[in-house]
Amino acid sequence: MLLRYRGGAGMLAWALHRIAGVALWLFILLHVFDIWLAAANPALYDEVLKVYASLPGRIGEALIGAALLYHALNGLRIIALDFWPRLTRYHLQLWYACWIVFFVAGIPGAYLIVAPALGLPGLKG
Amino acid sequence: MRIDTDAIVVGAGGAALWAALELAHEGVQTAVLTKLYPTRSHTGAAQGGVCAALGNLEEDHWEWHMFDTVKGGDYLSDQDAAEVLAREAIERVIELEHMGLPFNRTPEGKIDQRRFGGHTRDFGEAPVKRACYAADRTGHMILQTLYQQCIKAGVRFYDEYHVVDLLFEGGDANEGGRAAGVVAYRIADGEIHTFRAKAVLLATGGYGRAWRITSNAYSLAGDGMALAYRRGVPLEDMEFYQFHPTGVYGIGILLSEAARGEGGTLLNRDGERFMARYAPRLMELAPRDMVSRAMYLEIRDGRGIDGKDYLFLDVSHLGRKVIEEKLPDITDFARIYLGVEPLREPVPVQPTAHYAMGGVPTDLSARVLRDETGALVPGLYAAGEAACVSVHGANRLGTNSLVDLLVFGRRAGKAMAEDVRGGTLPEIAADADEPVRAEIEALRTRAVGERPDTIRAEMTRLMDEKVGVFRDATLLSTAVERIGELRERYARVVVADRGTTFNTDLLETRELGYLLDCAQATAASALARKESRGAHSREDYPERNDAAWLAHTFAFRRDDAQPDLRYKPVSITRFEPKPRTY
Amino acid sequence: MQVDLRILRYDPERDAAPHWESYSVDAAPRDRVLNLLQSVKDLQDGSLTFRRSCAHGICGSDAMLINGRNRLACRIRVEQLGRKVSVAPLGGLPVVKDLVVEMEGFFEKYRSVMPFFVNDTPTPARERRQSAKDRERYDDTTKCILCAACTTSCPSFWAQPSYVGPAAIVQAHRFIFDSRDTAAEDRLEILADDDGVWKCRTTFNCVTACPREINVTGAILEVTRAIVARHG
Amino acid sequence: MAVITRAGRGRPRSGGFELAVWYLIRLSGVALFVLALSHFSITHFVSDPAVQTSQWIFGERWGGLLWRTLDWLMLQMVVFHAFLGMRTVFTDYLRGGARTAVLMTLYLVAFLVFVLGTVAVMSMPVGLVR
Ligand SMILES: Cc1cc2nc3c(=O)[nH]c(=O)nc-3n(C[C@H](O)[C@H](O)[C@H](O)COP(=O)(O)OP(=O)(O)OC[C@H]3O[C@@H](n4cnc5c(N)ncnc54)[C@H](O)[C@@H]3O)c2cc1C
Ligand code: HEM
Ligand code: SF4
Ligand code: F3S
Ligand code: FES
Repeated sequence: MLLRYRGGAGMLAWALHRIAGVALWLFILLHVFDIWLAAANPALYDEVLKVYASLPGRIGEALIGAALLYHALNGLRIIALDFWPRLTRYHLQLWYACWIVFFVAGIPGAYLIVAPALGLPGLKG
Repeated sequence: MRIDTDAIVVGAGGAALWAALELAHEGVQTAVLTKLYPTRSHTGAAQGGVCAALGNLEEDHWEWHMFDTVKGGDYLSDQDAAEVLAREAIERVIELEHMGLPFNRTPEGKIDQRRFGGHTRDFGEAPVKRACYAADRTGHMILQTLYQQCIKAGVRFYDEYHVVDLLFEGGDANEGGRAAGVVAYRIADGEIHTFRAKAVLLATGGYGRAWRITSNAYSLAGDGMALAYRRGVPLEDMEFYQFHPTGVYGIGILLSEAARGEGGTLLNRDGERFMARYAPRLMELAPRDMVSRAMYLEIRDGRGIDGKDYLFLDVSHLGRKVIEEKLPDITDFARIYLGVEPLREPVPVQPTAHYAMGGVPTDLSARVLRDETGALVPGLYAAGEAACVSVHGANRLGTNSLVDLLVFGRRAGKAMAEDVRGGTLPEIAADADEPVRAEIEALRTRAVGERPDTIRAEMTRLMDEKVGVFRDATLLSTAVERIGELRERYARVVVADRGTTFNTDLLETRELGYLLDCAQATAASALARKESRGAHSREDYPERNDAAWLAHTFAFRRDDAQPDLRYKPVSITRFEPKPRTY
Repeated sequence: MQVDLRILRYDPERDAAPHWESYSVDAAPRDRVLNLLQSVKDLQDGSLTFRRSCAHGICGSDAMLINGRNRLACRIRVEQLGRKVSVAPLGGLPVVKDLVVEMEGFFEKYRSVMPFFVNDTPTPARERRQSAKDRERYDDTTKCILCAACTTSCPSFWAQPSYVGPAAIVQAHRFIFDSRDTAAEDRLEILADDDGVWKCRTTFNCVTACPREINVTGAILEVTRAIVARHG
Repeated sequence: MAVITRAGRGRPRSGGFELAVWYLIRLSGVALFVLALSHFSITHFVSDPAVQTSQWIFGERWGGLLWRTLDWLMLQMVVFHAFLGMRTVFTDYLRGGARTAVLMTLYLVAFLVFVLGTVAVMSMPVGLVR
């Protein structure tokens, strides 16, 4: 159905929100487990950490960050619409605003996350 | 399947719904049958307003409204009916407001009113604000409000049941029979149902689809009129068919008179407000027949835009606020269907087939008349555009159709409720549905023949050209003859869809049959009437002739011949016929 | 110009499943999709089935999925779509035949929200007064023609057919915010149901689909807010 | 017996549960906006994953009660928010028995995550050193 229907930006916003939400949920399952591991089996945890710190791991984290950022911004947009229905007239503008913030904050953020694995200068050198 | 009930309402437009509501309030078990979902009925297309002498903005009296109706109808209106209409309009509009209808409001919070063609103060002195309205969606609001109230009252609806025959006890209507029920074809699966009842109301709307350029919905095929006509009920005043001045050029979609009511003007190729030459006092707000004729003459004299067959409706000077607040839908039509921006440019318009003044003859309680003497068909009722009371006479005023639905729809419901009390259900044979079943089967299974579309195309072109705004003996006799031929060809028509599931091909072909019946009655009645009155303008008889023709036409169907025409005197109570000037 | 028209056809008496058929139709740029369908029906295949009545966007009969969006066939011009036009029945409702879908479920939901005016106080002799401002409050939602374009464009409805859907909420909105009506509480309670407003995910497909340009999502959220406010 | 409304149908079943869910998702969403984004920023921009050994976590990150409390709060919010969110997603796409089964599992997992996370936050003494 989703493929047959040419929804507008609103539908895309929702679909991405949902995909990001599910991705975040999966990540959180993982994340809670690994933190528990840190306490239960610190040695094993430190092994796992190497995966996180590797290049693919960092790219994955950047993606999770992107999902979180998009979901959080769009989530605020939805909440704003919920409490001020008049804003529905400007829902597209609000969505574009989300993207502006997303890229302004996201691009440097992604760089900072990935940089260390490529030996590029980052926050911690 | 066979269903017994007390009352049947055929149709679910404004007239039908008000009747159904009245019946529900009276506790009468009622079945409402409609071939469309109720909210799809064409009442929803009415834009401009519904007139009632509320006097919310300026002095007004029902007598003035009555006078305008009679004069607008070129003195063919039955004046007792016009009086009922004008008096009860006030109560009905207030009642609609009590049902929640969202009328536009005056600054004091009263129902707002505006001007409309032919509605005047002091018996014709100057335009008066009488049309109550809800933006330009008045019909939509009326239809929705009545349907909503029917849901509230628990009315039984049979949606998408196409009524294909009327049943009588003791012979057809002309043989003195009593209405006994209807046969309906369930569109979803082609099943035939027989409904039996003590009273049957026909409120199936008009037959504007007999013309090519028309404001009417595809579904307006004169079903009720034709079905009654086939069962021996006469059709009254069919020659009086209204052409609305402002149809969207080339398509016929209506641009409401409200546009002119708010101050819109009509212009010819020279940019001249030509109505000044035809109706100096009311100008664009003269009754529709006069405006349509004026437009036709302008076009014929080569003053159409670019010499073509259309003129301009200009609202651009009214300003964005008026246009967007009071005329939103019609502006939208101009944009969508013509790509014209009415805020800046004039809109191309041409007269469009619009409204049947004639129809199934009834008395003031919506009871159907058997003939010109006033004898009744027991148990049969008609209301709305399908009926002819006759309030509109030779030409209906704008907004008066909606008033007609409200006033006479309610009266029909009241009278039916009275009628069914105590009475017994009529007897109908177990195979009463056989004739129409056979007709439908024959149509469904016929192997070779002509497709309906060519016949439909020829009929609509014929009606446009020969039974239009101006008529004469040559045009009309050709029309009568050609319609006869088309009817013969129709007897051999084939459909492409032979299934039972949602077979629109079959039903639309049946509708073509109804249209041909109505078209024939129209052309034959028009050919016989040798005068010009209201919407019926004969170039060979340009004058109104009260001495010979102040009478209603009754057309009786005959199987393979032209209808039999008889005449009934007009009821005149208050206003003696006078020349009609505006 | 020649238009390449694809129609998703289905006749339960003949076909096992819906399938696309192509037609080449001669059209003028200002023709509407309804004209294309009518032309196929008249000249190519009389069995093509679709609902239509008014032909100018006020009866709500001919909402369908046109080039991937719900629209009224009588309101969308060929020139707005280009030479390739595809037409399918509304999504999320059972298909009866070709472009005709079963509407009963849709109307049942409509009826479930008390879509009628209620005021049992004694009626005055004249009209009840209402200020122009109060009248304006619910103007937008009085325009609805029950075409179902919104409900059948809603991903939430596709996923959960029990969702009462935008059209029904629009109809409830029309009364909830009418200053003359007295049954707003009942409607809010109905719409606070599991299948009520909560299922709206603000996807705005309903707004883009609505041929009457009603701010459907706005109306839904106004109702939601009223429900939330009602519970303190 | 269901009370029939004037619409001719039973009064709605909902005991305000969906309303509560609606509210919780939004409130926890706002809370998460602050908590989750700051959490993410700290782990990636103030610090770096490469140095976040278990040592570091229990020594520095959770060295003080404040951070433990905040992260535990976030855990609660996430449990509410993400699991209610996933409940919506699953109810959208699953029917009948499968839906019930998956939802039950979901709630169970939510509980486990809560316990696991809480254990992790609580059980390690401040400044644990091996
Ligand atoms: C574009 C337009 C604008 C108008 N504007 C105005 C205006 O501003 N003011 C005014 O007063 N008038 C106006 N009119 C005229 C007025 O709207 C109509 O005359 C009036 O609405 C007719 O109502 P009705 O109840 O008779 O029938 P309709 O509303 O036409 O309803 C007919 C009903 O009959 C049913 N039906 C038909 N055949 C069958 C069958 N065989 N079996 C079962 N059911 C059947 C249909 O399903 C439908 O429910 C306008 C008309 C048009 C076309
Ligand atoms: C940190 C991790 C987060 C996770 C795992 C998460 C997960 C989810 C999930 C699975 C959904 C359901 C999606 C759907 O119904 O389609 C959801 C919905 C939602 N989320 Fe989040 N979310 C997180 C953070 C946030 C944040 C920071 C905000 C806002 C500021 C937010 C706001 C929302 C809102 C408003 C909804 C409801 C959407 C709707 O009903 O249409 N979420 N979330
Ligand atoms: S809200 Fe709009 S799209 Fe939905 S049914 Fe009403 S008119 Fe159609
Ligand atoms: S498309 Fe559906 S999700 Fe809400 S905004 Fe419209 S009802
Ligand atoms: S045919 Fe009436 S809305 Fe399109």
